[in-house]
Amino acid sequence: MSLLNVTFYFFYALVASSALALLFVKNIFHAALALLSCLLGIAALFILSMAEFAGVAQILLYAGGVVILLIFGIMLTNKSGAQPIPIKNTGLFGGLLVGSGLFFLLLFFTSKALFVLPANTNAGSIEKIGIELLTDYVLPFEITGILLLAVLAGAATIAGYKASRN
Amino acid sequence: MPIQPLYILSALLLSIGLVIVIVKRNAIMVLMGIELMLNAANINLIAFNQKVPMSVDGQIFSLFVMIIAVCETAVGLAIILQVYRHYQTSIPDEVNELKG
Amino acid sequence: MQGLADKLEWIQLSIAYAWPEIWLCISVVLLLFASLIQSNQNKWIDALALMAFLISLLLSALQFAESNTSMALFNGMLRLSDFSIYIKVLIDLAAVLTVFMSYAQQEKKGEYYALIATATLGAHLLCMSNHFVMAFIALELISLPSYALAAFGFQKKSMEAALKYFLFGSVASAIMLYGMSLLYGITLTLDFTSATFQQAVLYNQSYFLIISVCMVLIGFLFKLSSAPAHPWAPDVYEAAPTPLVAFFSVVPKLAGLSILLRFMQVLSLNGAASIRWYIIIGLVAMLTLTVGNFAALLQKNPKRMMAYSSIAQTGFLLIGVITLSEQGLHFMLFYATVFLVGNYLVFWYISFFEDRSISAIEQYAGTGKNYPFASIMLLIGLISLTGLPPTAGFMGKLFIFSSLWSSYESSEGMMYLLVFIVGLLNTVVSLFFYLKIPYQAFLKSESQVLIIKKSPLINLLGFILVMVLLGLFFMPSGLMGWLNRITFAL
Amino acid sequence: MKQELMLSLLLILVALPLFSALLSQLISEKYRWLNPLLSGLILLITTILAASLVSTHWNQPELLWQIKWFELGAHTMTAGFYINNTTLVMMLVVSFISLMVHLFSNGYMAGDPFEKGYYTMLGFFTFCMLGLVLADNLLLLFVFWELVGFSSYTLIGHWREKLAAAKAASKAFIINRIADVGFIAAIMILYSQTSSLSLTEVTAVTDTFWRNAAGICLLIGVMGKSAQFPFFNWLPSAMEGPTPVSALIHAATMVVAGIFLLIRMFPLFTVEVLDIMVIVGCTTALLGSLAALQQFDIKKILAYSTISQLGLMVAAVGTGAYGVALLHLFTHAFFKAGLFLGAGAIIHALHRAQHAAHVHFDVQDIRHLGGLKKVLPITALCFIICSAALSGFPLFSGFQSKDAILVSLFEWSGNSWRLIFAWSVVISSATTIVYSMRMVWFIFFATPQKTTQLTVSEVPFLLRLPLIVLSVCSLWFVVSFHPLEYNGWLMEGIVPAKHNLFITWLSMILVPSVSIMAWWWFRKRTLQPVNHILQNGFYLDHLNDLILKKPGLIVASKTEKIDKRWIDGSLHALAYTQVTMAHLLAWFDTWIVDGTVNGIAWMARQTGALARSFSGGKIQSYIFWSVITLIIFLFWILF
Amino acid sequence: MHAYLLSLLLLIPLVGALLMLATPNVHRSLFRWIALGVSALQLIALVLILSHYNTSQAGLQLSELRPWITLDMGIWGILQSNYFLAVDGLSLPLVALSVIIITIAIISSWKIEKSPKGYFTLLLILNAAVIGTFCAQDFLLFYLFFEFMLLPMFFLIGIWGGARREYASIKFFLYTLLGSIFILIVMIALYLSTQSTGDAELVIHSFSFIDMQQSSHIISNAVLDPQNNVTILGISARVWAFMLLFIGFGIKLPMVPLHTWLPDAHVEAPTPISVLLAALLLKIGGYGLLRIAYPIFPDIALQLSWLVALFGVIAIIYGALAAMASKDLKRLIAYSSVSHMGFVLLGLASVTPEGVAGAAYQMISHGFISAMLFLLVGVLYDRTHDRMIQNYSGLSSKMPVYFSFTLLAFFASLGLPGLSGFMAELMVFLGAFKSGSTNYLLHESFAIIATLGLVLGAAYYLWTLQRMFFGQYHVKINLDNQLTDVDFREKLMLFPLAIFIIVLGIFPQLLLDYLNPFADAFTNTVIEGGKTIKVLLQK
Repeated sequence: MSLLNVTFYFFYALVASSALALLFVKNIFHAALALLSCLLGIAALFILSMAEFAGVAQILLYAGGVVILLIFGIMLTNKSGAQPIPIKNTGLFGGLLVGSGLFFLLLFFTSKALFVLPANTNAGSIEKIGIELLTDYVLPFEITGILLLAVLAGAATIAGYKASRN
Repeated sequence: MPIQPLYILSALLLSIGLVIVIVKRNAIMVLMGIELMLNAANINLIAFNQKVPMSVDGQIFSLFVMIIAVCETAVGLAIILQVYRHYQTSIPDEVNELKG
Repeated sequence: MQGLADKLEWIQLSIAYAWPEIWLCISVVLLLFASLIQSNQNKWIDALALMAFLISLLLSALQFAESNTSMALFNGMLRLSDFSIYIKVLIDLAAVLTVFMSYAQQEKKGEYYALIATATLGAHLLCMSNHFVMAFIALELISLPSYALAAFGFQKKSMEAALKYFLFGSVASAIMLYGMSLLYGITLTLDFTSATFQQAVLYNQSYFLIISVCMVLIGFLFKLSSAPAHPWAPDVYEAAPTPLVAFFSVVPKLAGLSILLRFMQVLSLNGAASIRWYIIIGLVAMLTLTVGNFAALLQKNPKRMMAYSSIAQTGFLLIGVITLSEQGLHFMLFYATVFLVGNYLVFWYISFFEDRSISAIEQYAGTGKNYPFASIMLLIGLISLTGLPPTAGFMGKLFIFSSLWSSYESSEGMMYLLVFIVGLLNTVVSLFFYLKIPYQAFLKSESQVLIIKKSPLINLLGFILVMVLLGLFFMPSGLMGWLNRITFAL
Repeated sequence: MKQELMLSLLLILVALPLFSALLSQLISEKYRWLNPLLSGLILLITTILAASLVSTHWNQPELLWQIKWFELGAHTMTAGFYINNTTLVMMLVVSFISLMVHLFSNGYMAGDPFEKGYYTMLGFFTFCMLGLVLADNLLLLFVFWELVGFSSYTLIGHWREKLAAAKAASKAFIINRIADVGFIAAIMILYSQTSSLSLTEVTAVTDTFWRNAAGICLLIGVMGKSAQFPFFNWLPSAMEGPTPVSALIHAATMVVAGIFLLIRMFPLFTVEVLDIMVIVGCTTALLGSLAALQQFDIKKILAYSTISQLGLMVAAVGTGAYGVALLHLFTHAFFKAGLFLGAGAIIHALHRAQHAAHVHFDVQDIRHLGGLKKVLPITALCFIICSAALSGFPLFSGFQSKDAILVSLFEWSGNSWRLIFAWSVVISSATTIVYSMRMVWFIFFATPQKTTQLTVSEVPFLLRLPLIVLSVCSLWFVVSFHPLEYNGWLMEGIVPAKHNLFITWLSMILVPSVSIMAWWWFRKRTLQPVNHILQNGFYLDHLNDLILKKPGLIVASKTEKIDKRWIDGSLHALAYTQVTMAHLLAWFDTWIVDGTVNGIAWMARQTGALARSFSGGKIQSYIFWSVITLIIFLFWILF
Repeated sequence: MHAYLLSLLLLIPLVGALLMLATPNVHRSLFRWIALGVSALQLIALVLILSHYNTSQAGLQLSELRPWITLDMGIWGILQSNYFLAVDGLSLPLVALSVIIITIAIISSWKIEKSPKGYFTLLLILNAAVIGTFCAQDFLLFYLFFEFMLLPMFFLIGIWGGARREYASIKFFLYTLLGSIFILIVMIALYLSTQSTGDAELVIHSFSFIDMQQSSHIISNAVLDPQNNVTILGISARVWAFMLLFIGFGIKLPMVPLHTWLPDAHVEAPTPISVLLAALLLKIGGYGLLRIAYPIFPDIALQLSWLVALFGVIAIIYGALAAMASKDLKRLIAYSSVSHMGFVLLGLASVTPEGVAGAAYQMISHGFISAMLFLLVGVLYDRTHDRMIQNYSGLSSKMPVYFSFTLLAFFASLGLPGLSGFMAELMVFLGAFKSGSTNYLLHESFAIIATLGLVLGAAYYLWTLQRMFFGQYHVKINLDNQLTDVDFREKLMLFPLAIFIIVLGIFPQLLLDYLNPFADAFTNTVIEGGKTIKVLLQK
């Protein structure tokens, strides 16, 4: 098997295992770490399937931004006593039922035609993404700016709200 | 890279994300579950984008998804903080003021 | 390179047509600035917000006047058609009414209005979007501010409501996103109104397509708060401040409805699709109607009751989507307008009574005598939602049922008849709970002393809304004439 | 010209009693004493008018005068007068008897608190009776028929405080109403067959089935009004009303309206219906006379005697000789009214005496009376003359008409099974003689029982005058100058009956002998009740209650229950189902949605979570349930 | 000139209501006088209408047609509904009845203390709605007025009613709303399958009754087109439509299984309201059947006439029996109304000129009789607040004038000839019996069993009279002192009704001038309509 396949399946296994770990971990910090490893694995998969920019963006945004935010969240909300309270499950059976049902549904009905790969999978380039972003996708691009501005302002007001004693 | 395994991975991630959201008794964990589900979608987008190498729609869409994911996490955490301040717990199920 | 020039030129052209949206972005920024320098009791922010939304209303209305052709903007991202303009006008109207209602909102007025502006912007974009990316971002543009707004009550239960709304919303959008990625896999294009998409769907009438479409639908149905994705609504409506509840119960619904309609039109490939989508939407509509009506029977809190009633009304709006004929959609738009006016009137007076510390339905006892004018207006609003004659609600229901009957007549599908009967029976059941408040108000004598606060302004606006309701009953052809000019070309 | 005059006279004649009724309503309290005089005067004018009309128009061709009343469908209903000899006779009888009763009640009802109402209804009754007699079509006749029933209701219930009177009045009206169902059925049949209701055309029904049906229905209607066998129990209880009322209504006029109707509609009846008529007539005659034997109240005796005489008349019409029936009707009116007014005079006199002596006993019970001959000489004489006429003594009008009936009956039976009915009539006329002798003996000639303590004085002249006139009219010359010849002026006008000298002579001998035997029998006896069945009029009242009233009430209360329990119940159930549906949904919401469904294996460990998760607001279970519905939905569609 | 008279009749009460709302609450007695003024004006308008209406000419007169809604419905053609008011032989007497009864109701509600302003406004709105229902010739307009009655009635019973008023008003509201939903279904199905005289390709869907009655106006492949007999769940659509209309209007005219709202509504409603309810609202059921159900579905009507008659006869017997068992006087009268309305059904089902004229006559006469009966109960209830029959006896000596009025009303109600009740019942009997031999719709036995109703009627009325008015005077101790005889105001109400009852009993031609043309036209349309549709089916 070529080196490429080996790395692909290595990261594939990494992502799958860390996702499953996330399901069974008891300690919230370990969960955060598992999530981090899963996201990094996914970034690697992106790069392997010729979406380098997406992979880098994944590392920056997800691994850098979201996981850090989550860890801040954990620290802020879990400080009752020294060690963090263990995560308990509720209605495990129901959740598993739903998950497996969905998984089965998604797999059972896929047709082969979906997965045929074209012959020449030459590398798409970042330069093409740049052009596309500012021609076809210019509206979503600008609107996301507004979204970020308004939503984060909103989040800030909620988070920083101290019940003004009036 | 072969799309079939990637598709299976994304389906797996989606299911696991959903299970986490439903099962876990900690709001932050639920957020993580949501992140997983969003990533599952991203994998799918990138994988299927390989079928049309000339266009990069899939990748751009996944970029936007990432940005939205960040916003969601921000808002989610803000709310969870406030809930924590009021209820002194982040276990969603104990938050049951509204009934009926 | 040549393509690049065309695209840039296309963008310049479409900016001219996107003025309402651009104005909304500017107003978001303006309001955020205002929130920085606001002190507590200053009315100028209300005025600013009101001015912002009025101008956006004006701009979209102007758009309606000039062009009646539908044109793609921003390289196929959006499609500006009469239908979307009309929906935008309704959304702006709703926003203006919300501003009127939120004079009582004390804290954080700047951010409050900024978030509402963002949500309105998102609604504008959603009802015009042609492209999955655009649809997803517009949807998030509505949802995320709404999660934040839900928390604007700043009490314990509004935080809880926000959390519920957020969790439910994000899961729904995640599933929708996954559905979109599957559709991308099948059709390899994200612009669902394009020919390639339709070609691919035509050849792919498989179960897999059904699964992916249903997952996408979950997202839209969440926005519409219709049956499978409705549990969040009662809690959020109960906890959030009333002006916002009114806003939530109308604006996301209209936007979700338009995107759902557009999506269904594409999927039906004007009749060619072998999968009969109207059965799925029919089942959803029936489920929504039954859940909405029956659950509302037991509610003690008027806002919670109104939540279930707005779920039930969504059921009727979905009927418009089932018929999918030109005329059926015109009637749906008529019904949507009447629903908007009726809903705002009722919420208007629920907040009116809330100021006078009347929050549970039992506490409405005796208000008929103490606030005769207000309770009569509330009564007319509730009658319009039930659909009794003197109000436009009846005309709306009459049109909806006749469009159902005509489509049953033309296509002999049993589903239309089933929905027809379920709809009628629910009208009777809906009477049970719509009459709860007037029953308490008029037939019961008051249990606790009611503080009498005169408020001519509120009554004036309530009176205008009632006049609109009665006017629409006696002269529906005015509005219908306007609606009939709308075309639904994709 | 003669027609116009005739018409206007008729109109005045009919309108006068109505005028007297209105007048007595309008007279103010101050002139109360004027009321009886005025109404008496008006009635006198009516009678004179009637007599003049009869004399001028006797044996003239029929006169028919109609105006349009209202149009219905394709047919126009008319209202008007139809005069022939029968109507003239009836008109004379009605106005004359009404005059007599008015004069009598002038004294009898003096001082009664509701006197005004009494005279109004009396006037109204006479107006309706005249209208009934003169009506030209069946519908108008039915209208007056019911109005007569209504006025008898008000008059029986005249003394409002007496609950028994009210009960008797409503019983009378209801039983009449039951019979009138037959009359309406007859009207419906005739209308649907001949699509017109005027008396001349209505008898031209061709279809035999419908003709029989109409005949029988009409007969049922008549049996109700003229107190024939199954429906006669209202007449004895109608005696609760004032005596002059019984004299007018329950002796002379209203009860004979049925007979008049039979005579008027005679061409309609087929042979079978006529036979039934005879059977009904004879049974009523027999039962009536037998019951009269055992009664102790004067008015009850007279009531049962009226019933038996009516039975005779119906039998007479049944035999085909309707002229004879009319003759008997004519004569019976006079002597029966005389008897009733006589009884009234006795009761009045004894009441006055009782007031003076402050002694109280039931005045109408013949066991308490006796020896009034000496005290009330003139009343006694008149009473004896009338009862002689009733029992059919020769030289009295009763003999001639009863003899005519016997002759026609024997003609009709013609030695077949019908003879039984002829002989039953003979027996009933024999018993008539017995009970009238019993009555006369115990009132006048027997040793005085309770009347000794009273000083009874003769009734004032105004009460005695009608008595005298009526007793004079019950002599033989009213029918014809030859005492044994019944084809007098009246029979010539209608249809002269055949003669059978043997029967006439037979009855000539029989009647006095039977009366002497009765006289001898009663000299020694004192009265004891002998037979209960006869005493209570064959328990018809109880039967009536048993068959009609009680089950009616039971069924009625059942319907009330049905209403309350079933229909309302089902409605409440419907309402409850809606509410239960809502509860179910809410229960479904709280139990299933919130308690996440755990596998049985996990149930034990999870109970803690399950208990705590009952809270309504559980977010994750919301998400769970939405997704599970989606999946179930997809499974359902795909498989 | 007479083009606007009917709208005038409708506008006066609405303007009055607005005026009422405008006047401040301070001078309370003013409202009564405004209401009385309005009804006086209406009486004048009625006189004008009567003068303009010529009885010889059958069909719709004084008609006003103004376009109201014209809606282009794309491929489904144009929806056309116009403000079409007109009066014919049936509507005019009913309108006259309504105006008179409303005037009397206003006089009888002279002593209402509880917020008279709201009371009289609702009364005037109800007034406009009732008259509108009788004049509307356009199904949508009819339905508007039909539903417009619901709310005022709901509040009138609910707020000013007796002890269990909430239960009664909700029950009334739900029953009638359920009925109106059935009618709504048929209205939608009907207007989508009838076209006015538009040419073939431009189909104008019209709501007017005239278009709906002509079978030529049915759109060819519509659901209700007899030719392509669409069947839903096995039964043909036209039968479904007729049955739904029959049930819808059956609830309003209380047909037996659907009547349980009437006794409660009557017992709990205040006197003037139960007068209006009994005299006018029950007639709308009968009017609906006569105006809509029979002429529009003649073939089905002829087919199911026996069923209608059967329900009629059941109503007659059941109503009488239930009345016999009721202890409350008002409940007794309510059940007697059920029994009287049974006659309307029987007369209607016979489809003979006499029967139909009888049914219409019965509606008018029952209007006056039931109004008088309820007023009489009101007189008693105002004095003693007790309606139980056994609490009174021997009233005739204490209240003689009241006794004479009750005597007249009771005997009119049980059908004594010479009063209007008998005349109507007679016509119904003649019509029902004759239909057995002319158009073979009803068997003769229906009429015979119906006559039983007369006997039962006599039984329970006389029994009540006997218990309440005859015998020794004794009343439950605490009720004794207020029993005064009828005062001037009550006489003012009772006297005209008594006059009407007697006049309609003696001179029926006054009313039959109006009803006969309608009855003949009605029977022709139904019989001929049935024939043409049968011919269509054979083709």
